[in-house]
Amino acid sequence: MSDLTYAKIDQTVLDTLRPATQVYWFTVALLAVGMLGGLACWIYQIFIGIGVGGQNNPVAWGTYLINFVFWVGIAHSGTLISAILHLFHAGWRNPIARAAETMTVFAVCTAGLFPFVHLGRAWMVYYMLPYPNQRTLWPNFQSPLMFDVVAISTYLTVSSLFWYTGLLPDLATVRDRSTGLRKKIFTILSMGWTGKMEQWRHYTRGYLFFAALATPLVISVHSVVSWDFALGVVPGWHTTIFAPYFVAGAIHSGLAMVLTLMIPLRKIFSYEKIITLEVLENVAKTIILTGLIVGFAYGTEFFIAWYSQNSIEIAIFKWRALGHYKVGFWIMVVCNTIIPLLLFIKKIRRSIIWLFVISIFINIGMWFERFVIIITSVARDFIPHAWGLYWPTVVEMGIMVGSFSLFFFLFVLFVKHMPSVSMTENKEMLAEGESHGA
Amino acid sequence: MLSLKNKRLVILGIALIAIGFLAFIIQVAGSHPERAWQAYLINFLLWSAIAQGGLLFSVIMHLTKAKWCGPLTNVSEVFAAFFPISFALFLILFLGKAHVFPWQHMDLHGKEVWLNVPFLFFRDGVALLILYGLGFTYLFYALQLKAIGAATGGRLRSFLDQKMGINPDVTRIHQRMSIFSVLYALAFAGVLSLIGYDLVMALDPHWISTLFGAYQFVKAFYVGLGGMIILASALYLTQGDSTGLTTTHFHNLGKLFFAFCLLWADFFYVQLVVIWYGNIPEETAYVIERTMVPPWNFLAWVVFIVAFVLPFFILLNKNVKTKPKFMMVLSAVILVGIWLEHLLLVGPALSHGSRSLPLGLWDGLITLGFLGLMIFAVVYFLDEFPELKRFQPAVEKR
Amino acid sequence: MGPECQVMGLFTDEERAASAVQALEETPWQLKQVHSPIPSHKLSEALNLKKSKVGYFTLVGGIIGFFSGFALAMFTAAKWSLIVGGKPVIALVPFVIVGFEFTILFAVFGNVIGLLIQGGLPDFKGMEIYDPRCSGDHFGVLAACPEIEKGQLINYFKEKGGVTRVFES
Amino acid sequence: MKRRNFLKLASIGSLSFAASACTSEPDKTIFSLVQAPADMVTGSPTWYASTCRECPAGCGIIAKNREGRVIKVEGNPLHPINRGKLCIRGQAVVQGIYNPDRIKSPLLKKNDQWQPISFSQARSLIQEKAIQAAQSGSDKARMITELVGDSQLALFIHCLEKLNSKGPIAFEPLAYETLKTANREAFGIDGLPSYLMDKADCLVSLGADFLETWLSPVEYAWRFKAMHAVRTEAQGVFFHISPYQSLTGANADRWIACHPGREAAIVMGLIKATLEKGRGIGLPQSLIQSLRDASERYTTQATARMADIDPKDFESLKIRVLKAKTPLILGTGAGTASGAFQADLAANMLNLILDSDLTLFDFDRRHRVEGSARRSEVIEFFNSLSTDGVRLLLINNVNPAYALPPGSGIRKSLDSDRMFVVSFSNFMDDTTALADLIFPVCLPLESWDEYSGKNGMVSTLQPAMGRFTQAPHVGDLMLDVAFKDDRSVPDYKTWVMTQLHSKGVMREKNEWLKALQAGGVFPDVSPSVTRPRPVTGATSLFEPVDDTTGLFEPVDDTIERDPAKPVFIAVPSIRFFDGRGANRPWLGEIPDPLTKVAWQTPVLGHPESLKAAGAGHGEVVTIQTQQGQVEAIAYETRQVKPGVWVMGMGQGHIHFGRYAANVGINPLTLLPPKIDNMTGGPVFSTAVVALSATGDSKPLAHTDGSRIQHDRKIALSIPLDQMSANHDEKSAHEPSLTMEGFPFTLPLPEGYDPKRDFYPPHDHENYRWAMAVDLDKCIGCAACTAACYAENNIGIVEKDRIVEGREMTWLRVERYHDPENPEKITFFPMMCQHCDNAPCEPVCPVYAPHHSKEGLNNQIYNRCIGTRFCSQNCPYKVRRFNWFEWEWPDPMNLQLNPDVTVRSKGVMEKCSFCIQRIKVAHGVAKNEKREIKDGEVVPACVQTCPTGALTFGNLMDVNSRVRMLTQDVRAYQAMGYLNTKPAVIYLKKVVQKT
Repeated sequence: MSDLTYAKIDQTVLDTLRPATQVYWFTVALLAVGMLGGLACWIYQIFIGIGVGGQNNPVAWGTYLINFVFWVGIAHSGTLISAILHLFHAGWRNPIARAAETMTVFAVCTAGLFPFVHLGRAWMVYYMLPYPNQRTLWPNFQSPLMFDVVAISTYLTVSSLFWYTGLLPDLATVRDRSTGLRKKIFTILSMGWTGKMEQWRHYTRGYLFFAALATPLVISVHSVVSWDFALGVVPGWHTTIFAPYFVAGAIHSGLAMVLTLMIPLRKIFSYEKIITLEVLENVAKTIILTGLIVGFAYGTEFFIAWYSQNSIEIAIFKWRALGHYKVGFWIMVVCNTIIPLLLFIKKIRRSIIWLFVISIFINIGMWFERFVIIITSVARDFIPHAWGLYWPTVVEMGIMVGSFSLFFFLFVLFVKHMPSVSMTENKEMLAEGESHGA
Repeated sequence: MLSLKNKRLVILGIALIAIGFLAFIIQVAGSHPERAWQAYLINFLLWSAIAQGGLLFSVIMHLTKAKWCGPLTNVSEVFAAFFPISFALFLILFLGKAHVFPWQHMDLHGKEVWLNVPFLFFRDGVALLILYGLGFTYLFYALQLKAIGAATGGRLRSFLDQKMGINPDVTRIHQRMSIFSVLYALAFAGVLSLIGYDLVMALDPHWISTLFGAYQFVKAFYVGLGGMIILASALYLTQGDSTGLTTTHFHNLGKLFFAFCLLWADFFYVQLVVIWYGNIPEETAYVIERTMVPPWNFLAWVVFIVAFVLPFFILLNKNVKTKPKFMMVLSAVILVGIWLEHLLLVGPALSHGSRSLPLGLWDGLITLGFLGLMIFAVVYFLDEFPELKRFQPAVEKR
Repeated sequence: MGPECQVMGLFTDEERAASAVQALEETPWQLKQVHSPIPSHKLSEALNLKKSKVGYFTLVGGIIGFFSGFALAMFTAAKWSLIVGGKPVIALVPFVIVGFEFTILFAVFGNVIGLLIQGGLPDFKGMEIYDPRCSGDHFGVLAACPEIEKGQLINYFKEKGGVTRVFES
Repeated sequence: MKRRNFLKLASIGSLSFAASACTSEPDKTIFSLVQAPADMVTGSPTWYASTCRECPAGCGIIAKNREGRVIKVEGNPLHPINRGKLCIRGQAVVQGIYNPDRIKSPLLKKNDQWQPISFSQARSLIQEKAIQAAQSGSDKARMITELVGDSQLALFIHCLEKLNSKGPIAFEPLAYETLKTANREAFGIDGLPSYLMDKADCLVSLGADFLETWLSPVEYAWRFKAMHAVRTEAQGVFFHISPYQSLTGANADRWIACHPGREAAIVMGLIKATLEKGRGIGLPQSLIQSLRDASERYTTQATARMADIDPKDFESLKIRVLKAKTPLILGTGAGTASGAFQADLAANMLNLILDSDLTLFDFDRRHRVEGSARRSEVIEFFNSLSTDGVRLLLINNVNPAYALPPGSGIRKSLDSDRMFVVSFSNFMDDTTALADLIFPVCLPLESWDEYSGKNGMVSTLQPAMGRFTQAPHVGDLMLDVAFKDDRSVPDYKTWVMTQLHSKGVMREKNEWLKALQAGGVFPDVSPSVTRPRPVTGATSLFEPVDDTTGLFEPVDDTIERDPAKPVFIAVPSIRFFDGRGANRPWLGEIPDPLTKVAWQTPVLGHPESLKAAGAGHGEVVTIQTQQGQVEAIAYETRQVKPGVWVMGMGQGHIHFGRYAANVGINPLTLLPPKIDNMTGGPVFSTAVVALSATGDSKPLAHTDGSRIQHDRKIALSIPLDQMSANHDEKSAHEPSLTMEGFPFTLPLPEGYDPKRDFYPPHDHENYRWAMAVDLDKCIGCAACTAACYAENNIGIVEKDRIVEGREMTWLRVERYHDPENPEKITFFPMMCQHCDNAPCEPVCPVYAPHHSKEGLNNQIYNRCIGTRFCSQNCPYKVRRFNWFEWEWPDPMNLQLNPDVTVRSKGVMEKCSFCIQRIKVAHGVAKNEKREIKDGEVVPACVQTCPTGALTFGNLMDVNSRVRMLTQDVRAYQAMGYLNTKPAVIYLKKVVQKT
């Protein structure tokens, strides 16, 4: 980023906020339709009964939980990039941190919907809130689902605050470069930020603590999600490795999604100068790492299942790999652990197309990982007489499409109306770059 | 002055080794050989972990192209000196197989395929060889870079000089380093998991925990960092700025140490909560024996406090991280804590149904022996590669 | 002394701004404010700013969170005291999770509150004497001087290599 | 039981309420009466003793009346036939009353349109037709009726006489002609004795499915287990010989799969063997001799060849029969090929040889079903309709158009304009659809009547509720039809009483009341005095057939086993009997005990047969016989002999309401109208002309995920020889924490071991409810499941939902085959285990499931938000989720148990150990200021189990029977190693080598 200047950075970013084209609005409309479609499916489900989905006995959890875990996973890399890498002073995070955080916030919102969609009596969901009440009916804080409630809501709150805090200086920048209504809005949003050194003094410190707190949080959140399964006794669920394994998996999928989002964004908004190839390459490298961890986890599960000589454990893992859902299993293995290995090759790592394609594969693979874990385990647990199979229905698919539409809808709206790349942090990096002379 | 020329140091080292060796011999010959082998196993695991984890630091720094570490990589690389000793110690463990593998006379319900002494020693031996081999290869290239234009050292060093010729191709060396750092990191995860399963988890053959392997290598890096802090402080306190170490380095190292303290605790809790909640006796019995039934429950609390609570609250504070003396002591305490943690894991399996803690003076003495070995290895290596004591910015790629 | 007037020197270069700030020490004029588009280390060194106190808010928040998390879980459990899965009614092992999440949540609240209070946000007043360029690529050094010395101050900034803007009071 | 009996009797048969019934005026409404009868206390049930009429067996029932409507029936504990137990069909009686398709008023057919008309119109219409018929000559008014009690039969005869016609003909599709004939030929008694199975020590059945439909299934179920359940001394042994393994066969110690119709060969083989052993003392030499000659050729090898069985099977059978002190050979069941008569005849002889006094036969208490007409007479009857120019045909609650093979020409004979056909049916069944007038009459639970399943006793019926419709009792109707004012009795009730009076059964009124209270008059069971001897002609029975007197046709020596020419067999169904139960949704919903298929009628074939047909399991095959063809789903099983295809009777009605019409397949449509000349009975098997796979496959609505238990410790069995006290069964596995060796742990504080329990033990308040399930007694009949449906308002989901895996049953009887020899089957009732450490509880975010003070695993429906986590985490998968809002089409909702919540969509439910009954017991005990006694709380499933396999009680009472059973060497817990500490204790099934 040699020939970059503050002005250039500002320009590039502010250009993205110029009035949108018809293509853009068409896309937005399309996504809105998809969203409403999902909503319609949900309403239908509420009136007819959850049975319109494919869940049954024994597989009482279906795509709703799969998508929940999937979206929470997507959310994670955002925080990883903005928080953990911030602590490690990894400069390459700055160009993509904003978009990643945005992704996090919206992904958590999307994920947060699914537990409701999943409920048999969604209208009774407030039973899960610890609100004081006359008959002292309280939720059960021993339940993994309550951990979810606490963790996810915390995560949503924290990541949004973190995100907004990061936006603050940029909001001011936009404010100072706009007129009319937008100026008014951004004036309020930027809370009168004027970049006084006095403000910066606290800001930098606070931001650091944000990062320091978000890091353990992000780990805990997906651990908690994993415990929705691991705390049970179901073979294939009840295993100690789940927490770290899910965290790694979450970041794996999240990073893939970052690439999936960044590569078009970079192209459309011509961010090439800011989001350089090195940045993407670094993301790719991180993907290799997470991919290896996930692979390690797969391997460990099988090894221990065999080592334990517990017939039930062995049976379930055999069935995963060779049984009714074996296709899903092999999609998961290939997409999540084999394909990412391609990134060891520098050529591929530095080819936009390859990166994009691979990122798509990983997204698919991670969706199927959740499918395999959630479905196969309960489909054949302890009592053979009660075994059964599951396949999603149209309604479930509709809701799933709706969730994707919702996510992209929000994201598309954001990138066009807010600075999708952090100007401040990139300027900062520029400054440091000069001082360090590298 | 950390050097073999430092007589006092040498004498101390030899003395320690001698004490440890004697203590071990006496106890093996005595009425409770299993106690001696228990101490031996624990020390083997702990000190090897320090060495393996120590080198991992340098590897990771290389992989992440981190700048902040500076001369800390030197410190980390020194620990590779313990690898040969570690391997030798592993081979010696074979002599104690009667005492360290309680499952030999149990009904293993089909586990015999995996749990049998010859296969176990074979696979673990090979695994260690691979790990150490990769470690040394990485080191071989890393040292080449550092050695360029540095003062001469011992025999090993001159051998290295010949190997690399007049002016080595730095780019190539960098590539090799990258390759072997990846390989070492992978091997580290794999091999330490394997060792964890075979030499710790399997001692109680009916218990399983899928995370146990990962738990082992995270712990290894935790103690590795502890060892590094001690050595770095020692160097800093003896040689001062010539090492190129600054308080910033100690601060960053301290932060990393803190992070892995948390991660280790996390991995511990992650296993506990799953097992506690699942309440399946096959899993719980192991944990109950170690955390709820005397005498072990006491030890469990000690470990928890010494290895987590204490460092957590102390390391929250920024300034202490920058104080080598203090950090040296803290790290030492934590290493003791982890030593006890190993005892907690293997103890109940090895000395089954013991009323009181199988812990006493002898264990301490034997441990001292291992400390001696580590000191000896480290000092020898520093003599061989004096540049590791002195800091000059590593040669960048051309 | 005549009426006050404030002059802002705007620098595109961080170094220059920093030196201007330092040199301002020797002058009779008092440094009012320094605006920067980035958290500039050089400037903060020049101003030798102290470490922020935000951390204490965060810490307090965290401590409150930790206890309230456990308290909530225990209180609700005790209120019903129903046995589930044979587990003890007050089960600390799982409650750790609740405690932890609350710790983080409240710590962040503390952090935000700290930020707002300490950083004096929102602060729409501050925008009256402020130059939009400061959110772009200019470092603004605001100094105050008596009306009469206005010219000198402007020159001072000019020498330092910045453009100036005058805010009449 | 004793105490429970008393409780029952206290309320049985108080008449003030019932008196209001069966007057011509129906009650405006039969619930929430403003002026309730004295014995109707809101909120507490009243019990009325009556008799079950779902099949000819005639079990005693007591009907539970709540706020004026019957909500459940249970067995009458005082009744000698069923002793308080009831089968799956009996439990479903109430669904007849409340069937949404029940016909409320008479319907007249006008040019193929049904027009509702008033009862009086209909009555006068019949009267008019009757008078015409009576005037137009003799026997112009005929009647075909279901099997009815003596009184009713007498009334029919009395009335038809008035219409100068002969008496009615009683039609039962399953009339046991071969047995009757064999008895006639052998003993000169054309009847069906009852068998004292419980006294036998070796039982051989030639296909008699006495646990399902044969004669009197409930009675024979308990008698069978009385001889077969493990006792301290040796256990009785049971051989089942038939081409397919019925539920009865599944309960046999050995199932001998013989070629259809070749059972006789095996019996002859046994005769030869027994005679060689010099048995048959007390029999005339001549007979012995003739038998010896006749059985000469039936050597082990020959027998095996003829019957196409393994000689080893025959050998072990022979050994056991010879060894037995009191062996008993039962006859054939309905579902066998021609040759049944030979088998039954030979069986009689064998029984004579084994015990010339036939002490295990009771000819004094013969089964009433013997009174039903032979099939030949039925066919004859229908043919005569046109020839005799019958003008009026009265059909009383029978369905020949469905139950007789199409070839019999019933439809044609009913469809004549000269004859006016009246059907006294409450449902539009296939026969009723052909009638000219449908005249609904009282159902048994609405009637005064008397029906005795056996002679030598009287079993009464009384209205257990007010009536739905103005429908009169058929008896009253007949009186109205036949008589004007010249009637001898005012109404049918009086007729019944006078009948009983004239029989000298009861003299004055209070005896009648006592009888009603007890459900009948049951003289003490005295040993049978009738000791039949072989008829004098018996000697010649076994002469060669060409000889005029000889009846026994020697079994062909050759046997052609051409897989291309398979045999098709239609077998009676434990769920639908002959088809009359098909419109009770519970019976359709509860899967068949063996196939675990609900709502559908698959055709069962051996893997080899399927291979030959080129069809796979679940694929559709076309079966063609001389009579016609059907398409059915092929079900692969080793429980039928290769080359034999088996299909259950009872489904595939054209009409019969929403639950039966066009559901499943009617196998009878494949059968020829053939009648066995000798016995006049039908043949329920026929040769298959062509059988081929259509290529497409339909989803089977089955409820079993796997047929075997994959070496998991779920349904366990123990060899008999390990039962001896000294043999320490536990030694097989030293106690460990694994699935194999996990020790038995009571769900009580003493069940906690600090070495393996993380959690502290918790106490219970006086009671810790638990259930013991004796797998050795369980015959898999699913009566418990039906009782559970009735008691707990469990939703009916129907076929498609079951295919999706959404059946709602709280109590399923799991069926596990032994992977090595699949004909070895263990039935395993699985309901909520009410664990002490229930994995389902902690995962619920809102405490909907939690552990009660009395150890129950409570499910709070209105707190449940439907996360379904509990179900996911339940190792036993016994929780059921309400995927939709289930429907009880009016008036089915009147059957709902007011003590049990009806669950809405989106909530989880499961077995509650019938907590509502526990609450009642608590109330009673509290009023009487005492603790609940052992056996006072009886969940619905426990109450009805015909073999008493289930025991419920309080574990904290060390003297309770359930606590005692935990001491049994066979006691274990399913998946105990998960440390769930289940409160359902299973007792291993005992298997003996044969």
